[in-house]
Amino acid sequence: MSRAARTLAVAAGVAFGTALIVYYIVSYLTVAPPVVAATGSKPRVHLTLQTVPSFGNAPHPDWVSYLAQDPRGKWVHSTVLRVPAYSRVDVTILQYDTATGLRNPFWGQPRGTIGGTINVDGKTLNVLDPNLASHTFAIPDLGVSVPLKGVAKGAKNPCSVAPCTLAQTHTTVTFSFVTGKPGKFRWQCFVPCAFGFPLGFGGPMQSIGWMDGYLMGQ
Amino acid sequence: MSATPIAAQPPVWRRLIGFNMLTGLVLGIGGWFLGAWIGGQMAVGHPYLQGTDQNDVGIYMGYLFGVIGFLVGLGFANYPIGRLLGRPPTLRQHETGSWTRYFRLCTDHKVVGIQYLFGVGIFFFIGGLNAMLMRTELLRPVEQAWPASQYLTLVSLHGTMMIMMTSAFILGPFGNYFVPIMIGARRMAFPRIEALTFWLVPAAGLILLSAIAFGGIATGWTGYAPLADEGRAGMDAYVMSFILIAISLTLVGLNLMATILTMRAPGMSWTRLPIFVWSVLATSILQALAAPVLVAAMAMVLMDRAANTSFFLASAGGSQYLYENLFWFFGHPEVYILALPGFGIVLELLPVFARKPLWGYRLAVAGMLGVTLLSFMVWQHHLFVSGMNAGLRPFYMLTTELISIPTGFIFLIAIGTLWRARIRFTVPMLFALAFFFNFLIGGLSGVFLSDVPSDVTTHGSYFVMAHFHYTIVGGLVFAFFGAVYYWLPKMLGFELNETLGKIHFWLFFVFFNLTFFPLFAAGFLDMPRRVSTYAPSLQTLNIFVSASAYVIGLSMLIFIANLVWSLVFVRQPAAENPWASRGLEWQVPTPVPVSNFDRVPVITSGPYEYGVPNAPPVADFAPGALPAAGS
Amino acid sequence: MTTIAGERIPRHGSRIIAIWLVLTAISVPLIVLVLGPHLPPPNMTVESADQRNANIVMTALLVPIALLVLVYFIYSFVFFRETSDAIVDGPPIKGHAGAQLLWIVVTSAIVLALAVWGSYTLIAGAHGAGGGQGPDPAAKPPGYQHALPVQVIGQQWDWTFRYPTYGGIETRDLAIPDHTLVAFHVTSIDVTHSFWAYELGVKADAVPGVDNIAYVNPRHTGFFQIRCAELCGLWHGHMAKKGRVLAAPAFQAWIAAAQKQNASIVKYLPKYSRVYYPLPLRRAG
Amino acid sequence: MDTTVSTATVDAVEQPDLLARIIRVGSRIWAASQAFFFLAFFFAFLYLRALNTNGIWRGWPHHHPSPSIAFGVAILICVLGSAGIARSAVLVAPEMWRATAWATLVLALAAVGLQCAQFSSLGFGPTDGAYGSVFVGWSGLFAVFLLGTCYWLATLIGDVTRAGGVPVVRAAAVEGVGFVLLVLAGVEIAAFILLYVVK
Repeated sequence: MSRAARTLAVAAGVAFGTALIVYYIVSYLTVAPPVVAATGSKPRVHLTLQTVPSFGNAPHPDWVSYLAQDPRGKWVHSTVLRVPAYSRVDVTILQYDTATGLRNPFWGQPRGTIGGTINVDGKTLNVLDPNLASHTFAIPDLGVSVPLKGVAKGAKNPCSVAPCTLAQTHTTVTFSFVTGKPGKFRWQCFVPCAFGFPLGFGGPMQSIGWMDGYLMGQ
Repeated sequence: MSATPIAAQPPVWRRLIGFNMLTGLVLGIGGWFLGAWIGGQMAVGHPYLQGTDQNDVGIYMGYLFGVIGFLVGLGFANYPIGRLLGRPPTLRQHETGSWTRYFRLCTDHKVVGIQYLFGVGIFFFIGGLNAMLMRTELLRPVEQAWPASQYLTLVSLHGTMMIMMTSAFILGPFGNYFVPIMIGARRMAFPRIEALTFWLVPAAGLILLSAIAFGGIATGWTGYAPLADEGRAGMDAYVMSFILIAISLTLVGLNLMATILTMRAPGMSWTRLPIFVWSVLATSILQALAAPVLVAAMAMVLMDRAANTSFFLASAGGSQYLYENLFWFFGHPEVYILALPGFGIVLELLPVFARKPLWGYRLAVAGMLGVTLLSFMVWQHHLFVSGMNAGLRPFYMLTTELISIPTGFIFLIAIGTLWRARIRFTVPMLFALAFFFNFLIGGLSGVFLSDVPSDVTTHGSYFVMAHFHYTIVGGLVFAFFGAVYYWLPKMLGFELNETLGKIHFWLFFVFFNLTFFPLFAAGFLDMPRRVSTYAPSLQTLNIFVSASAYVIGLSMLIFIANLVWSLVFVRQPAAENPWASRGLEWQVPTPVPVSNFDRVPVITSGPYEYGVPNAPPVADFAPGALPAAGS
Repeated sequence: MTTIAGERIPRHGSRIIAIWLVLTAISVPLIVLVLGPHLPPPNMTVESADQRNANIVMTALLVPIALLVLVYFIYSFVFFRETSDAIVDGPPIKGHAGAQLLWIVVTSAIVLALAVWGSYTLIAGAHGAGGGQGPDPAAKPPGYQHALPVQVIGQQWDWTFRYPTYGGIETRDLAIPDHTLVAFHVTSIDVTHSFWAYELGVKADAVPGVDNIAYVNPRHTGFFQIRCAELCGLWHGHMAKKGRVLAAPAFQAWIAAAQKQNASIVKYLPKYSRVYYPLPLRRAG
Repeated sequence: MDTTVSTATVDAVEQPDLLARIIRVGSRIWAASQAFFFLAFFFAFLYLRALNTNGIWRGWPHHHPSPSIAFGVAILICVLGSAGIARSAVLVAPEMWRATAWATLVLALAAVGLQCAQFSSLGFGPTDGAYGSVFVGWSGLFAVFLLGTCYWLATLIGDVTRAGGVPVVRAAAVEGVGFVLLVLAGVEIAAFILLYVVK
């Protein structure tokens, strides 16, 4: 092999290795949970979500997570939600986790919902004891913040593998809010519910598809 | 060097077996699994670790064993074990032989220099690509291309990788390659440590890249602590790779400092030392003293994450300020670890292409040493609005502004050297001159940041980001390319295409300024750093910046094309001294012999005596007779 | 070519100085009069006006320095370039003690003046200039004892605000009264954030376990932009909202509405404190 | 595998003085780097103690971690003894180097062993406030550095036993390792005062 050919071979090897790394980075970047559309159509749609204490499946079986129900009734592991703009969104959240308590009790007050209230297992509330909160559903840019009541500790038939069924112990939280102009809004949970992370706020709490997501108003 | 005739070549697959990079990678991966398993056993009984996919102990053990495996596979264990078994000390290993020495432990400082050149070059390329991907996201004011978490990982990877790689950017390739030749030494003081410093860099780079597989890094390159504590397992990769890089930096400093202090050839007095060597010496001091503090800071993060300590968790008795102090106690000298070699390079190039002696040599040295000293006293200017020691802010304002005095010397030296010079605008000279333009803007924008009332607005904004890109990219990276075009003919033995070089320069220079100057405005107009969403009114500006950034990327591709074209296809052998430089490194043959000089030369004259009547040659290469008069 | 500075050599120095003087004479008034009013931050408060003044002064000072260097470099590129292909050495000038001394004296004077002026404006002139000064501010504006305290709580990922003098109510929105000295007590309950109110000229890191105080004196009503200036995790870029400076009566009305809104939650809020350490203190689990 | 080039030994033999100087200078720089490393822990101790965030510098209420001072004194004595012997080796005849090196190594290893023993019966852990964190971090990493120096000592023992290499170089190594251990002993004194006495 001549020196030039050898240099070329090494250069090609380097290029191949670099291309592999580039592919590795780009393939990581483009991973995003699927978009789940709300049921119904403008001006009034319905979203159904559930929170599970532990996902139970790969890749993170012990992570807490949100799931969304697509219009065909199938539970999807996603937090990217699509709703129409300038519409009323009725949300039902099936909450399977036990109470962790809020870091900032302020979020115990529902805000940004129609009437400023939420309905927990049939009861209308305008505040939830922060210590009973298990998660929150908050879209700060729309002013929406809703605490989700946790199930009692030691309840029978707890859920540990997503998706959870209606037969398992849960609380049902319903509320409505109004979307404004089109846009991509983040939403998140304010409860430090990530097990094993300092301050309870790592891992699932900082991962889109788990306890954070986008609400796409279109 | 060795005249041993090579026996019949064994088949290729047999030649792959042995202590080389391939073995290192295999043992490294094996070590990873072994360490992760051991870590899994260690986590038993700790519910927050055991059985979770976030067993930090396992990950750290995996990295530790992986690195050990990698180094053992490269052959770094042979010598220490041999020493324990009583083998005599040797200084050199694998210095001859085929091109495969570039892929194994080699104690020849010239091989290490070239390893560094291509090693950091690859990571520079990846880091730059991350920047392109970031700019793609910033085309829109809300997350569009990549989700926020991936964008943050991108930011952190770009920042961390660039800081790590640029720390080794000049001392690695050019410091290792040229410092011994420039001071008339036949080798480095610690050749095996030198090889180690290089091989830690790819290990650190690969570990850093593995962060992606563990959920990414969400902290940026500074890794501020409570956030680093709660980060996903990708943070472990950040911590581990920074520890390795900091160890590498410390050892580079140790090695180069010892070399310069002890191995100067006879006659190489302190006033004849090339200015680049002075800058390397100053940088080595910073590296040997500042980088250990980073190791300590990272060790604390490591313990916070794996051993559940609370160095940085305020609620458990620690303080986030501790991290900021330790990090910036390293971090600000680090800024000058990046800047000083750049000063050295441009001041080394100016006399050659201005054909004049370096004007005010002693002032240049004083400037570099002044920067070295002051850089340990300014770190809290990164923390002007942190609420820490607010009463000390005038002091740090003063020291920060004082540092512009020695930095200003560098400009004065350039002004003096260019005075009535005979400037030749070769490609290296263009890069060196562009350095001054960029560093001028970078330095003056730093004055805004040093003034507290002004810093309140600009702190943490794109203004800061533009400022340090002007100093690091505009300064260091331009100096790096100047050095590449200047020294590559000596290092690789081939000429680079000048036309492509000029195209590379002009595209890079123009679009570098078009990219980063508008970002000062973005910072002034309230755009914080590290955001994937910004005010819609700034979209036009950001699109413009992104478009310019892509052209910078293109200019880098032109450089790579130039490299491949010149090295593979044209292969025009370079002259031994194409720039007619008086530098000692240009007086040795190309390719440089393994031992650089047949005998240690006797230095008879300074390296910048251009135009000096009857200036003696720079060195006597066959000493035996007495050195020439006037030494 | 070994000549000492000959007589036939043009007076480069005078030419460079002349060009520089002309450019400076043009640029400095332009900076002060034309660019200056557009330099950030918008002067909604006394502090942000101080910052803008600092920016104007520094720009007007630094641009001439930049011009001097640039004029010299461009001049040298034109007049000191080698036109032939031959490599010819220039005059072997190795230094000039007077020029070096002059440079050192001038740069030191500029730098020291800047530092003194900066310290003066920071401490005495601008009273901290809107920056976070920690729990025990070194530079207090007159009448700081009567400043309206507003606590800013950074959390992942939103800002909330508490008004201890109004029953410790907590709000998502920030409003402050006009022409009143306001003391922002910035703190965090998880990781480090940085409270940046752009038009107010306020920036103070929100550090867990630290009460970081920044004073501000609003001069006219309007909206201001709040952002987070320290990377704090996933939604760092989304910690942005609008705040308002209200006239005193409007502010009282706003507070009353906020108190009403807070009625149901206020009993659950922790007692107002300079810092908070909510659970979990370390790892959750 | 080991294709050592003949010029290497030529360098070592031709320039033993140079080699000795390199070792001497290198040991100084390495000692300085180590000192700066532990400076971070020194600073962390004083800083966190002064801040006393959330009032739990000394651990959680009703549980004040208190390391066994007997272990502390024993470790201190071992480190000081090993540094003292290593340093005084330059004063004794080269024939004694083997004994001094062995004594140094044994004492240094004893210090590491005592540190491990202390960790296994500490009574508190890294989770006990900032003091617990600093204690575990500082003592643990000190043991790691000490262990690293032990490797150098072991090679030195090999050299002096076999009388390999060049005498000047060996003398420089004896001197250099003594200096490094002396700096580590300084660190240990600071650690003892802060971690055991001041707390």
